[in-house]
Amino acid sequence: MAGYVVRRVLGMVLLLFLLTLTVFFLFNMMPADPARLTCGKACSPAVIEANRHHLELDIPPIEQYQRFVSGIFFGRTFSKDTPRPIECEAPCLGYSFLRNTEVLTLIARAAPVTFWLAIGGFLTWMVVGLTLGIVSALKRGRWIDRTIMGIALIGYSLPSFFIGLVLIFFVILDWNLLPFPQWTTPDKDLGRFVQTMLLPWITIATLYAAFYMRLTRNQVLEIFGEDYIRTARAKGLPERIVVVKHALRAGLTPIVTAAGLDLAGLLGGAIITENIFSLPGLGSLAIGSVLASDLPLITGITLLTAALIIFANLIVDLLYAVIDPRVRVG
Amino acid sequence: MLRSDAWLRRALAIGVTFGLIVAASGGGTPTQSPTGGASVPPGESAQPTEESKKGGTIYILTQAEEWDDIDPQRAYTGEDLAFFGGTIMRALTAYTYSEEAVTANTLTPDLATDTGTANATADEWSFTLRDGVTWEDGSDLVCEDVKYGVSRTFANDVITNGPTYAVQYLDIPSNPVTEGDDAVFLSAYYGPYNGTGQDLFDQAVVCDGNTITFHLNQPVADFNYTVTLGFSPVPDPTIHPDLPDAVDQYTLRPWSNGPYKIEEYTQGNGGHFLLTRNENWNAESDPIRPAYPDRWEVLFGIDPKVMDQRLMASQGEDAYAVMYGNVQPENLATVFVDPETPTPDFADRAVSDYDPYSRYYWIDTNKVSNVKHRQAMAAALDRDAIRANSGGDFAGALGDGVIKPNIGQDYAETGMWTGLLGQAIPDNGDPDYARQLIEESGEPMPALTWDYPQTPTRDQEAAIVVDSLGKAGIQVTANPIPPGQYYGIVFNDDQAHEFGWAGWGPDWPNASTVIAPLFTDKGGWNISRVHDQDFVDAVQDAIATLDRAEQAKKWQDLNKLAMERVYVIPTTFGLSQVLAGTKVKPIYQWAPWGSWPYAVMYVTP
Amino acid sequence: MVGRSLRQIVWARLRRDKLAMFCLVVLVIYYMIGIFGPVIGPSLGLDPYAFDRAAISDRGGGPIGDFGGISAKHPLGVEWGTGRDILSQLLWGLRISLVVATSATLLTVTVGVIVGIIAGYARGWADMVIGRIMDLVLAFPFLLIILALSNVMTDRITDLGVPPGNPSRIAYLIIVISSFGWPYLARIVRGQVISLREREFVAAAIAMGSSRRRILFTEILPNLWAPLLVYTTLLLPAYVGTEAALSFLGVGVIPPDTTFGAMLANSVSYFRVVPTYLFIPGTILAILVVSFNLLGDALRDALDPRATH
Amino acid sequence: MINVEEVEGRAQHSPERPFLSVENLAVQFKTEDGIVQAVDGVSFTLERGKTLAIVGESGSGKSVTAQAIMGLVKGMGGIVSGEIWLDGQELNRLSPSEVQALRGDEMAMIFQDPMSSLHPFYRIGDQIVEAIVAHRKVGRGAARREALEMLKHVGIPAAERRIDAYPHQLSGGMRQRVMIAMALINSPQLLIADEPTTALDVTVQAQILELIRRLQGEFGTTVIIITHDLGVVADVADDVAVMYAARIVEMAPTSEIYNKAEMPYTLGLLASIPRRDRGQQERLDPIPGNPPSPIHLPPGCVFQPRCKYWEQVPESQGDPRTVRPELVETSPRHYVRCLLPQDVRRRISHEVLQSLRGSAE
Repeated sequence: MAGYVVRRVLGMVLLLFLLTLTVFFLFNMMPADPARLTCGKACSPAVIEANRHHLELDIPPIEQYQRFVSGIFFGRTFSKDTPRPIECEAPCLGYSFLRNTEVLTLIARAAPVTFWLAIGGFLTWMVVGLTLGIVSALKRGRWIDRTIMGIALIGYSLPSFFIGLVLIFFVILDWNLLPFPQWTTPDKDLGRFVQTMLLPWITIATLYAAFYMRLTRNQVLEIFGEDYIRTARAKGLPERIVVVKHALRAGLTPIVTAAGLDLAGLLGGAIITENIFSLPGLGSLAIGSVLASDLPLITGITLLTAALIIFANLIVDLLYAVIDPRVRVG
Repeated sequence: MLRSDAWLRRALAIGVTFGLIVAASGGGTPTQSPTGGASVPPGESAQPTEESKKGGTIYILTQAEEWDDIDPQRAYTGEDLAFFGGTIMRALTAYTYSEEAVTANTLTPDLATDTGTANATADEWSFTLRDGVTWEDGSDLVCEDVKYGVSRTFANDVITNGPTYAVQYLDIPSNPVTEGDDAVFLSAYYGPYNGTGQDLFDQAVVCDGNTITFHLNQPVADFNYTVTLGFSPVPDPTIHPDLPDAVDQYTLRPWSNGPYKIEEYTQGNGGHFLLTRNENWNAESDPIRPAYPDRWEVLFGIDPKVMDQRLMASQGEDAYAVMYGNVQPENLATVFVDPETPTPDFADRAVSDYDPYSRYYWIDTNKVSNVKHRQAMAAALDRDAIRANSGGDFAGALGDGVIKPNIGQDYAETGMWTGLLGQAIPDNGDPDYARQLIEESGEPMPALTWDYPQTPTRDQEAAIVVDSLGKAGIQVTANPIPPGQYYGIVFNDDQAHEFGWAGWGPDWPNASTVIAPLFTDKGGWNISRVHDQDFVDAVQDAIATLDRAEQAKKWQDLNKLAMERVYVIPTTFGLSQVLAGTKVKPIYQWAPWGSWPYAVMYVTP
Repeated sequence: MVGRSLRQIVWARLRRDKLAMFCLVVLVIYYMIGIFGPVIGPSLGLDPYAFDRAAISDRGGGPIGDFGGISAKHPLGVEWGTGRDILSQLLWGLRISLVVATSATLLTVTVGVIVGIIAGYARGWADMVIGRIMDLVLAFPFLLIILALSNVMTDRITDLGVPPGNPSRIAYLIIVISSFGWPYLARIVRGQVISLREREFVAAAIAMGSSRRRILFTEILPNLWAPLLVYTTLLLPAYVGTEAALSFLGVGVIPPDTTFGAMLANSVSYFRVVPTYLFIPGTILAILVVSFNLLGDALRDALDPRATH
Repeated sequence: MINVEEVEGRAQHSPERPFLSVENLAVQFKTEDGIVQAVDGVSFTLERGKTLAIVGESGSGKSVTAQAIMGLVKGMGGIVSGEIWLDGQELNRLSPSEVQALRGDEMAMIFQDPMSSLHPFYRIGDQIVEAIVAHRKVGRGAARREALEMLKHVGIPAAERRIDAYPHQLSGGMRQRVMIAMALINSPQLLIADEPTTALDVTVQAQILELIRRLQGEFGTTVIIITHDLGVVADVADDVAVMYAARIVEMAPTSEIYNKAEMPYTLGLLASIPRRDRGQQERLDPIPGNPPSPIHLPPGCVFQPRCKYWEQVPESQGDPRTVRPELVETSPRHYVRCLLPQDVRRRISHEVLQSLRGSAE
């Protein structure tokens, strides 16, 4: 087990390294000239040069990369040789000169929104997805199964932005059931928080729930076809034990692991949903940074979200090992 | 939000509004009719007493997620300056608060006791500060603070984005370009932080008691307008040790010398900017700011569609809110009967008026060097479709140059569409004549790419450009660019294409702030890459002309010349529509910045 | 499972599945329209680029008439601000959506199969390296990357000689979509190959000393067609959706051309006033994707060996 | 001993029944492709302590028959008709919970693939203990000791260590021994072994069969062995029932089957028995074609399409393409389902068996 864990962790570290490298150099191909962007109307080549220097764009990319990475661990100081140096403590994901703020601060500001969006959506879809999935598996072939699967199919066929827009059109504009989404934290104004998040949650949940219904259904059917379930029955075990102890443990793991990854992905920011409901989450931040070609910010967000997924991957693998001895031993 | 209208405002903020506006007489040419906004004439509405106006909070809804720049020397976005100027950032001179554009554009003393006095040659200007002006900590605002503020403009390694008229006009030699970091600085004076060349600056800007004197390197007849821009005071750290000039201070919380001070500033969608009364502001020292509301609260990151909905509903707080931006196209028909008249429901809270900007297409005169080719492009363009696409009558009038009628005397019709290009050209373009012009050019028309900051509306505008020029056999490819990156890209010679979208407004009511920036390198907004020495000389000559009427004539001619050579293709003289809650007054577009008259606004019970 | 060959049985089952057949028909129609619509369209007076100034009002540029200006001339109404015909835009847009989705799918499958086979067959370090690359690719927030790189990459593609403008942009879409899609498929193929290569017939083939390539293409590939077929059928609708989402976010084709995603994105501004802008493209898109998925499912069930006795 | 009623006839209830008596058992599955008749009118009886081998190709319905007896078919959505009398109890009428109580206790089953039949996530010891506590009030400690005993008994070396192993850590033979241990742990009256050796290699096969036979002796268990390979049953079974297309086509004492089989299909099976002196690959397959699809059975004799001899059926017997033969007693305790006249059958039988011996020498 220990050896396995070590292997996976090392794997993750390697991956993270590759990640930073790729991201960093990918985005060094960005078209806009960040120096020019920070330079307003009265912009002379001299000033652009100056800004390029103080954005540290005038040093070779490999060195920029080194500074970036060391910044993550030891922090760094920007525009050192200007009269107003900017301190950025570790972990320093960079400094957005367009917004005069540390990237980490910006991310920290947006993170809660995405967090609530993700968690709410996650719970909704897990509950709905699993229950309906199991139901339709047990009722396989009956009309209820067909209905549920029909809904699921449509649910995951529709593009999420279309679902979101339709929801806005009817619920907010046409029926005036909810006010326009206006972000607030649950502690400040719970009522408005729920009113704001309801549709985003539904939008996200629709997509995933549909997927999880199908996954769960297939899993259940799959597992009940397994020989060892037949064995368990042949042993004369009560059906309850057969289902709970034998079927569930084996059947649920793929679902749990998938859920882990999806949640991680979502925590990285639901670009489209946040966009549609104008929620100030990581997704919106990401889009904003792309539009303003705020290089440090884009890099920071990409790294963070990707790291989240890689980390979730690790957790999931370890989880597998805990559950399935074949992974763990021999 | 790439494709959301929301980005329109952002694009304007980043692009167009590097120029500030001062509109003179509301125009009055056949192509457009002046509209004094939809506010209720003073006579009809029962005027509340001064006392009853006091108190309350005015909310400002904006789609921006933070200020572009809040630093007195860096702020350069029209609406922002109007707001800061009315609340926390006083200058030597200011504009008058009036519904009438003419009156509004006349200068009035602010920090200074008068609107400044020039010597005979107009290359030396002095202003005397009022007594009793204080900073928010109660300490006196002194001449050195104004001087220190101006000096910061020269530190162009840290003070970026801001207006640089101080560098252009003050009598300090520009930087002898040498090796190394020196090349960074525009002037021989490196600004207060570095300090190099401090003596030169001290000679150019002299404080004598309460009187500050500026020595200029050329005659500037309207320098007292210039000082409204980037000349605001900043506490001189040597005199105000507890009012430091630090990065986070001036990017997030500059010190106030106006009736309000910054209580809280959180950026981003959901963030807000809260102003509360500055107890140390002394009303006697401020003749132009009645400072009615107790608080101003700016709410950031509000989706324009949502903004419209909230203001149209005008419930709760929203009744005390004004919009920072424009009414979205889909709601125009709901709010207005026509560009002059709001619908009854919005009679006393919607305004439609000419904004300060001329929209135009720049043409890289190096890439499209043949003037006939440029004329062909102008002739072929379906300007009528473009206007319709951006809102028809609500989008404003078709433009005939870069100088906009509401600037006043500097405007004259260029006749661009009535024969200047050889023959009259209909609003929807004349492909045949365009082909003819290409014939005459003797060269094949090059294939073109049209750069534009992407919004859904402008995606359709792109379609119009491609289609209408295509009718004249000019092959165009549209190249959408994320609004935030737009000017970064089109100013980069390697990445800019043949022509593209742009907009510009003057910095004060003098076309020197239009023609010079747009068509000379020194001006800094020369996307058309015009390198014509004669033209540069003519501009210099015009700037130096002290007789305003004569100067106006020269601007008119240069405007006409630029159009004849088609440095740019003017599209529309923009009209913009704004909306306020039911309980905010007064409602009109304040000409100087094409903004709300923040300083005089109040809430009704 | 006896008597008839797998193919026969699959086809027999599909034919019995009314819904699947219906979807098949729908899809054929879609493709027909996608292919021939723009060819026949003009003769019917359809032109997605023609502006109809008469169809929009001078007061804000909105369409004149109800439901986005639906009229004999414009059966589905006109675009806000330009008066371009919605029906025509849909026809032309469908073609682009289908081109992108279909070619992206083919590209993905090709790459995925090749890489998957190599990984599964080679094992050892090659497998390891490929595995890591897949992890990396799968970890990326692909929407963000696609957005961030769209301009620069499109230019690169243009530099490679692809015509500038939409051709390059479509190429970019196809490339990026598939370059983030192949790992999933590669994993499936890899798994299949690994299990297949253990089976006797491969062992036998190796024993008989046949070359690696022969084994790959004559022994292993033929056994992959069933899972591939299903995956492909399910990949297509996914990609139609992705393309729409990307255009919705502003990546992808630009005017005068358009796609479902772009039209829906534009609808956002107006659908409170003109709901048809949202519902017409939305419904048409939904039908397309749902049909694909239904067919894919039917195919999966039909190919499911467990369902056969 | 064996006593078969007319298959299509009603089963009459005698007060004292044999230990196991299956009467007119039929199983149907509904599938997308239509109704599958997996078992059709199977009847046989089996005395306590004896061994019956059910032989047939895969899909012939032999496994389904076994699972029907175990009461596992209903769980799989099958429809079971007919009667299954075990020790005086009719199982088909019992409630699911009652059958469940019998399963693993009165009757136990060993499956074909020990790898997939053992739960991969649990230690083998625990899986056996589970079987014990499911039926008896025993402390876990005791149960574990019992399990260990049984593991030793089925000949698992170093059982003390192996008891905590996971299935994937054991060899195929070991796993099958574990399965057997699990099956016998509650000393069931009836043990059904469904292809217990097919998944194992030849040497192990012998061991496992030997083990089963030994244990049967010790516990006096009644055994049904299901296999597709007549070879393995030779020295294990007392009687052999050959199934084809959901039906029993021939049934007789083992020696009778080996020496006097009459049904052409059985002869085919005999011919396909691998011999030590024949290599795997050159094992000849004298039965041309494939078994019929269970959905569309031939209207007449289900074996006719593959039968070399059907032309030899005289008119009087009826056309094998339309007439379904019945199971008839051709000699004492030897039942055959075939339209060929007895003399013809015996002649064919003689020739085939001769040729086989011939090729054996």
